[in-house]
Amino acid sequence: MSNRQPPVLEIDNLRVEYPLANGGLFTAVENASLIIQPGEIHALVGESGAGKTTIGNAVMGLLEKPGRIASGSIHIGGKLLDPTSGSADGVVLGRDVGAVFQDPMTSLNPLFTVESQLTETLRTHLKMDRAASRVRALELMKAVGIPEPERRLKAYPHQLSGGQRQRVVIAAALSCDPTLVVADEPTTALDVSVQAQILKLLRDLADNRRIGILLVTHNMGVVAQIADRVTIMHRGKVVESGPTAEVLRHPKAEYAKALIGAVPRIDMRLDRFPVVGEEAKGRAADAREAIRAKAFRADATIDGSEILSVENLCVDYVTSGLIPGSKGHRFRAVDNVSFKVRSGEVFGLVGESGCGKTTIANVVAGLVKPTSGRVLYQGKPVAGEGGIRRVGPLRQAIQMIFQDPYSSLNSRIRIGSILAEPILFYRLAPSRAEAESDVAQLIEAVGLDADSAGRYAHAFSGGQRQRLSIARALGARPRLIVCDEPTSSLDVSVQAQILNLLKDLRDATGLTLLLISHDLAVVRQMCDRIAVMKSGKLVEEAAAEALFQSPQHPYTQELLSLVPTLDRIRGETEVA
Amino acid sequence: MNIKLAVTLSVAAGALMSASAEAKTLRWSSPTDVTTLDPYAHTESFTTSMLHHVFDPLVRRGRTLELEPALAVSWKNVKPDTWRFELRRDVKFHNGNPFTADDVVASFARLLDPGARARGNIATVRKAEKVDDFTVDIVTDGPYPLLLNDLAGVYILDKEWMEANGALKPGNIATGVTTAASTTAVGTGPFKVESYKPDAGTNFVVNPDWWDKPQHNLTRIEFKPVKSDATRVAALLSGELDLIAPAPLQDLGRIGSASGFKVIEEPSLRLIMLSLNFRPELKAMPGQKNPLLDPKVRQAMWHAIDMETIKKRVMRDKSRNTGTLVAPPVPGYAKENDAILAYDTNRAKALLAEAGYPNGFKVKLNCPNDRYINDEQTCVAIAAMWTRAGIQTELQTESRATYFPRQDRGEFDVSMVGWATLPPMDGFSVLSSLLAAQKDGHGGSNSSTYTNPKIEELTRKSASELDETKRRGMLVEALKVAHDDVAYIPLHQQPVAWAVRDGVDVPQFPDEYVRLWFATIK
Amino acid sequence: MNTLASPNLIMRIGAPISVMLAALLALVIVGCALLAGWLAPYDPTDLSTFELINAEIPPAFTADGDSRFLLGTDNQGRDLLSAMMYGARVSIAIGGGAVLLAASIGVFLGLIAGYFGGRIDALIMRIGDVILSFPTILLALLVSGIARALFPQAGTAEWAPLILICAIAIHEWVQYARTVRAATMVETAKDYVKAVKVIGLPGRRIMLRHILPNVMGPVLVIATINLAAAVLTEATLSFLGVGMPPTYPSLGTLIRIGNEFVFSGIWWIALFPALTLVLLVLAVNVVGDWLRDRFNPKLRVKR
Amino acid sequence: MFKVILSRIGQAALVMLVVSAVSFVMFRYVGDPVASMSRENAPIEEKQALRRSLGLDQSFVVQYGGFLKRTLSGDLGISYRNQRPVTELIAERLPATMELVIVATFLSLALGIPLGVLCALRPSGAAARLVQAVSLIGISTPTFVTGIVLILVFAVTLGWLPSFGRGQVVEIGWWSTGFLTWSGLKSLILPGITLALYQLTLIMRLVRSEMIDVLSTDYIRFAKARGLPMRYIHFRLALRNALMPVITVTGLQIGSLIAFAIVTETVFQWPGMGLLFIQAVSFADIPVMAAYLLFVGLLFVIINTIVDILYAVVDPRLRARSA
Repeated sequence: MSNRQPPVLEIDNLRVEYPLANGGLFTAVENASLIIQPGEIHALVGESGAGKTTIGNAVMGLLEKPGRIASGSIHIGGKLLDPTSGSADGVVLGRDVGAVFQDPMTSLNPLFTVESQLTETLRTHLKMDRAASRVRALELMKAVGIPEPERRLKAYPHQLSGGQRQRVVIAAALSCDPTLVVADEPTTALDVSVQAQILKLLRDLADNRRIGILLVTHNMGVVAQIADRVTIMHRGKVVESGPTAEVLRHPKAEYAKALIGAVPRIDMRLDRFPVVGEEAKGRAADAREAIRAKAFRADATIDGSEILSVENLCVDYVTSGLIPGSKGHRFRAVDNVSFKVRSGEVFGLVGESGCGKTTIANVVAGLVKPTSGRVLYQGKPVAGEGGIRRVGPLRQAIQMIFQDPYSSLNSRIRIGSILAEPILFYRLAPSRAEAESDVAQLIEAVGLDADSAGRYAHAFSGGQRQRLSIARALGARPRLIVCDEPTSSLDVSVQAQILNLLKDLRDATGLTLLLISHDLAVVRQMCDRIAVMKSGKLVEEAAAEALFQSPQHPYTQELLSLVPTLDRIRGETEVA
Repeated sequence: MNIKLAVTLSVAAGALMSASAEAKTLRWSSPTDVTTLDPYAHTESFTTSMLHHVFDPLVRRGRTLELEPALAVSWKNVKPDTWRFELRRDVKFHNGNPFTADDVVASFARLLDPGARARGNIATVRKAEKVDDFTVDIVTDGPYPLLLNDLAGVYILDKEWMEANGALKPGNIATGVTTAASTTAVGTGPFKVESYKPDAGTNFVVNPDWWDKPQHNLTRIEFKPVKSDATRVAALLSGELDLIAPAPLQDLGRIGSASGFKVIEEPSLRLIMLSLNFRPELKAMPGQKNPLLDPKVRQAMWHAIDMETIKKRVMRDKSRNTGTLVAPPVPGYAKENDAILAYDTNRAKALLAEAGYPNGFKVKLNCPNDRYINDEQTCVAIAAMWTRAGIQTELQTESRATYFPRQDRGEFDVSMVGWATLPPMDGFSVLSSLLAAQKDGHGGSNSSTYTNPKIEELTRKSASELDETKRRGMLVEALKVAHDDVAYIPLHQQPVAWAVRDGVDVPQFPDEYVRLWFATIK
Repeated sequence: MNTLASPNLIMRIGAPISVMLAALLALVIVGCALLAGWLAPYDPTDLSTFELINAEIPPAFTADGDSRFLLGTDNQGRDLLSAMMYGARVSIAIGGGAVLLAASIGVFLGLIAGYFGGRIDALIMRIGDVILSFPTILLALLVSGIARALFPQAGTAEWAPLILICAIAIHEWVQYARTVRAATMVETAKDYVKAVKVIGLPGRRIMLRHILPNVMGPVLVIATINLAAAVLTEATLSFLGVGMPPTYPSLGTLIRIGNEFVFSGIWWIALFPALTLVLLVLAVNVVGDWLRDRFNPKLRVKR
Repeated sequence: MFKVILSRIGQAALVMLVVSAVSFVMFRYVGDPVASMSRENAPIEEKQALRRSLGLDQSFVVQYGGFLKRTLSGDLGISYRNQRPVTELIAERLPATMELVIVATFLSLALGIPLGVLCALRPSGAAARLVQAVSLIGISTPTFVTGIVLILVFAVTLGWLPSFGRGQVVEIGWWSTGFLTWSGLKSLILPGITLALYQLTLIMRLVRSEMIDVLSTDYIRFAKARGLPMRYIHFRLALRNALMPVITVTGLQIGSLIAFAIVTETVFQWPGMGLLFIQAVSFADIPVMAAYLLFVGLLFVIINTIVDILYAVVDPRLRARSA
């Protein structure tokens, strides 16, 4: 690091406020300070609402109205940012400061070619002519590693993959040789393998071009992999800041400790996640016991016998054309997949997006009809070609919880009614009053107060909603719950709580879980056996420990090697 | 009469001025348009009046609507059913062809073709025969007193032109034949058609070779139909038009008070009346005896209508209230028949009570809303008056397109009828179409099924009576029966109300024809 | 995830004063219309109550006015104020009826199309396309023309509003169906619907209990805007001669009649009803606009 | 692209079939031309003969069959009123209506888009609020009232513009245009504004809401983050995205304009198809009415097809799919 150069970014005691309609003030960021030197990647981490994105926006002068910088200062390359205009003298957004946003799918204008979106920046800031800017755009495309750059330049965003789009976004951010790049969750929307490539690209840019990068993220693994320094934020305040290895290995602040502790580990299996302020156990445990007593009938067994059998499952999707009348494309989402789930176990299904794992979950839950093959539950077919009607206990036995806690509860219906629905529908309670007491029990069993029944979904946080979603699934007294990415929309600390809850419930009631996830660490913490999927096919199936310790299939090996984890911290074990 | 004198004087003045050759263009507008240039392909009086500028008939109506020689110079009855016409010499069509007996024969042959829409206008004519180049015989089905009246509406076309353009036969919707005559008019009349664009305008230029001495000073006529009343008035007031005919009654005050414009008016031949249903039941009271069958009830309904107020408010004092079924200029009119049953609600109520309806009864009144002047307003007023007299009236108004077919089918209890006795302009048409029962070709518009043996007899006798005095006596007698029996309730004569800019002199006629060959402009 | 959501959402509570005023205005007009039977000084639909002799009296506040008739009389001697109150009632009933009918049909078909998809969806949407091939006014003209020819009573005071409602609704339902279909497809893909599907609830119950309440937002917004459009369509139909009978005038019929007097100095017959209509439509639109901006999820900051 | 057109033709056939059926129901019910076609004192026999000669006494099926057969062979019949081929009448009126609709569309786009952008960029500015309020008056006034008020002001009181008609037109082949003469252009102004007013408001409001949506997207934020000039972002980037739905709506609205032209043409005595239709209605001129409906249906289908193709041209995502 050169000492003659001023830091590319210096934030000092920044305070960002949002005036509210009721006359009050919302402080999004308080007393935040950080410094980024050239060639340094500085990670800003925290859970949602921590204020990390607000800092990023403040640096770029893109604070959403009516937010304002109330006090403190931002220096970019030594120049002071004017808090009212959001710009600094001699510092031009787009030329000196580049930006990379989270979702490459929406960051590029769908109506313009890649070339036009790259060259417009060059022509604006560097006053290049058409030919020169085209040459430069081509260089940039090569620099960010896009294959066939000439052809891709003429392409429209929709013709590129997600990773390629994010590379284009980065190319646009780099186009005028900025000294600072603000990257806001640049890999969150990407698959692990693409994420690894993008992270490597960012690291190279910092190392080779001496660009300072402000990396806003929630993913500790990403931080560990590429950041030089890290700042942890919580509710608008900086709780800890320092070199990455030091902060991650030896966090000092309570919150930092809890946050790092909650990150699921891929290197070893823990019994439970360490959680900040563990919930009161008494009532919940009682409720779970009561549920177990009701749910388990005489025929129920937890003997490790086969409960679910997926046989030669194939699912095709026909995408209909946007224009009425045009023929759509046929796409095989699940290709001849077979596996068995044993009673009482947690079976994990992992893979990258689009690998078909969610489709399988939907088939098992009865939401999607298979094209061929079948699914047996305790030897009885529950899904097959042409659709099989599930009746009574068969339908009741398999329930599902979903990824997005915000859409999985109907916002127009009271929680009590939502939870009572399966109970009343399956006639599990003789009277409405009884159903209500069952609902209260369910709510307590997932660790919430029984009076939640009278409220609507919007009164609850994401984690609480996911608990309610679990309670609804439990209400049907199922034997098998399909969990489709149950925690991927949640912050790590909440994720830890929910995963703990699922574990506890499983232990208490002997449920079987089919867990769908893209997160290998989560799967490792939760599952007894795991199947790995790629492009609709099942590539490997093994007991959890065996899979993680000695993966057999090259794809599994690759996946495991790419996951950014806390145990591989930059500077300690260099990832080439 | 004073108005007429003034008009005649100014016409004479205009004739003098027409010697000067400066361009005089009259721009005028009416809500209806010229539907076709083929005089045999329509039965509309407006189009007939427009085409009269281009074509001449054998016999035409003059300045006071008297029948006078046109393309025929004289005529006589050679037999009871045969009329001989001496034709005018040295007349030329617009294309330069001379006018001869061949043109007359070809024209009649064309009009007598079953496909000719206007064939009914000369329903009694059997054929036209050439005697020599300038003499033609017209043969009718038996003695027919109204032949000259009918001939006034038969325009003569050029045979050579028809042959050259394949228009010897008229267009026929049924067979899908159309002819060039629909869009081209070659006549002998005072004006030539310069351009014809339906809904946009029809332009005429003066025919310098007209056989008659022009009484107008126009060199050009631009006719632009404007359907919307308000727009038409606006166009006059903004100086885009010289004449609007008709002018909406409610705007006459405004136009009259605007400087540079004046309103001209005259009662029309068109007489508005109410047709009463004589069937056993009314639509409004199914299953009960039709109260309208009782003459006392019919009188009561007449007494209950305050025509004076309608005249004052709805017709802006421009109409003439009437007690008989024909207008004064029409043969068959008699002053003694023109007695209105005075507005008297008490008398009406008493008559209803006498007839056994002390609490009134229910009736449906149907009216068109786009056919007669302020038709809908008149009907709303009548409905309100009847309701106050105890006759609960349910009013329905609709467009002419659906109204008249329904009226023809006899679907109405009480409905509005307008009658102008055109084209023959004779009281016989009232007898034959409105009063006689529907048989032997009579009663064409008598859908109310009114019948009276005396009228049946008089209708048939007058149809072939060649003695004009006797014939008129019969018409008057029949109309008296109709009046006393209240066969219809006559309401008023519509006004012909036009508006012109100052300097435009246009004579008006009760048949509502616009005859611009009598017009002068400054 | 955007951390700015909460302050912005809080900002959006409460309606601006203009919207409040518009809502109040709409309420006053609708109130006067609904209570016309009690509020109006005369009953303009009772033929025995008005006399031609009173026709065209100017408003009471002008020099030639008559204190009996606050806003003057029309060309038949009807008290204009009363005629307007009753007319507004008819217009609102027709507009409201048309919106209600169109929304009911549209929501029903839209739910079915969006929930089931496939052939039934294609069928409903193609029918909608065909209907959209006819402009509103033309279709309404046809329907009322045909209805009048089929049922001679169609032009009467009892039947004309029903015919008009059908004539307007037959075109407008497509909009609702399209909106509801799109919203239903979005909702059907959401996890809460999947959750009840997993439970095994029948489709009818899922649609009515779970999806319907969640797609009603946009329907309400379209309805307010369409109410105004329907009132205008009725006025235009009246102008073209297939509106309400002259003995039971709507606001549109009054304007049409008054329109004939524009040049004659009898300005009040057209002006007051037109003003009422404009104010009503304006008020409803202002409220509708505000609702639309408020309920449009696109306009709200993402969660 | 070929597939799109093919499916469009299929859809068009369906639409036209429905339209023809509706048109035919009109044949039966909208009115009886015999009364309008007969002279005043025509006896019953004459009217019946006329009815027979028009085939109106035949059964529904026979009439519909004949109608379909004739229509399919391109023969739309002869106007009862004018006794001229209906195709000729429509062709004569088409230019007037199309020019009016073109002017109205042009006005509504030329004014609606900039005003919509203005309202979206400065939603709380005084100008935007004023435009919004005036626009609401625009959509809440019936067309016929607007028309007559404009005539009163600009033709009668000020005397600037003609109150009716097309003015001087120039014939180019079978097309007659008012664009080439001063009086023709002047005549287009008032009816054009009257017809455009509603659509102008609609487009303005649509552009506004689409623009607000687009301005909050990530790619616009990203464009801002690249430091592109605001003018460039608003007018080249965002506007293009915001105009996508405007294309559809404009297409649909052109159909409505043709329909609303009925009222405008009546008020301004504009010799177009709408006036022809209205007069046909009052005469019960069935062939003209039916042909008008078929024609409007056809026009609609053509416009929709053009819109689809245009969409594919403008939106690369669709282009890729249909290529």
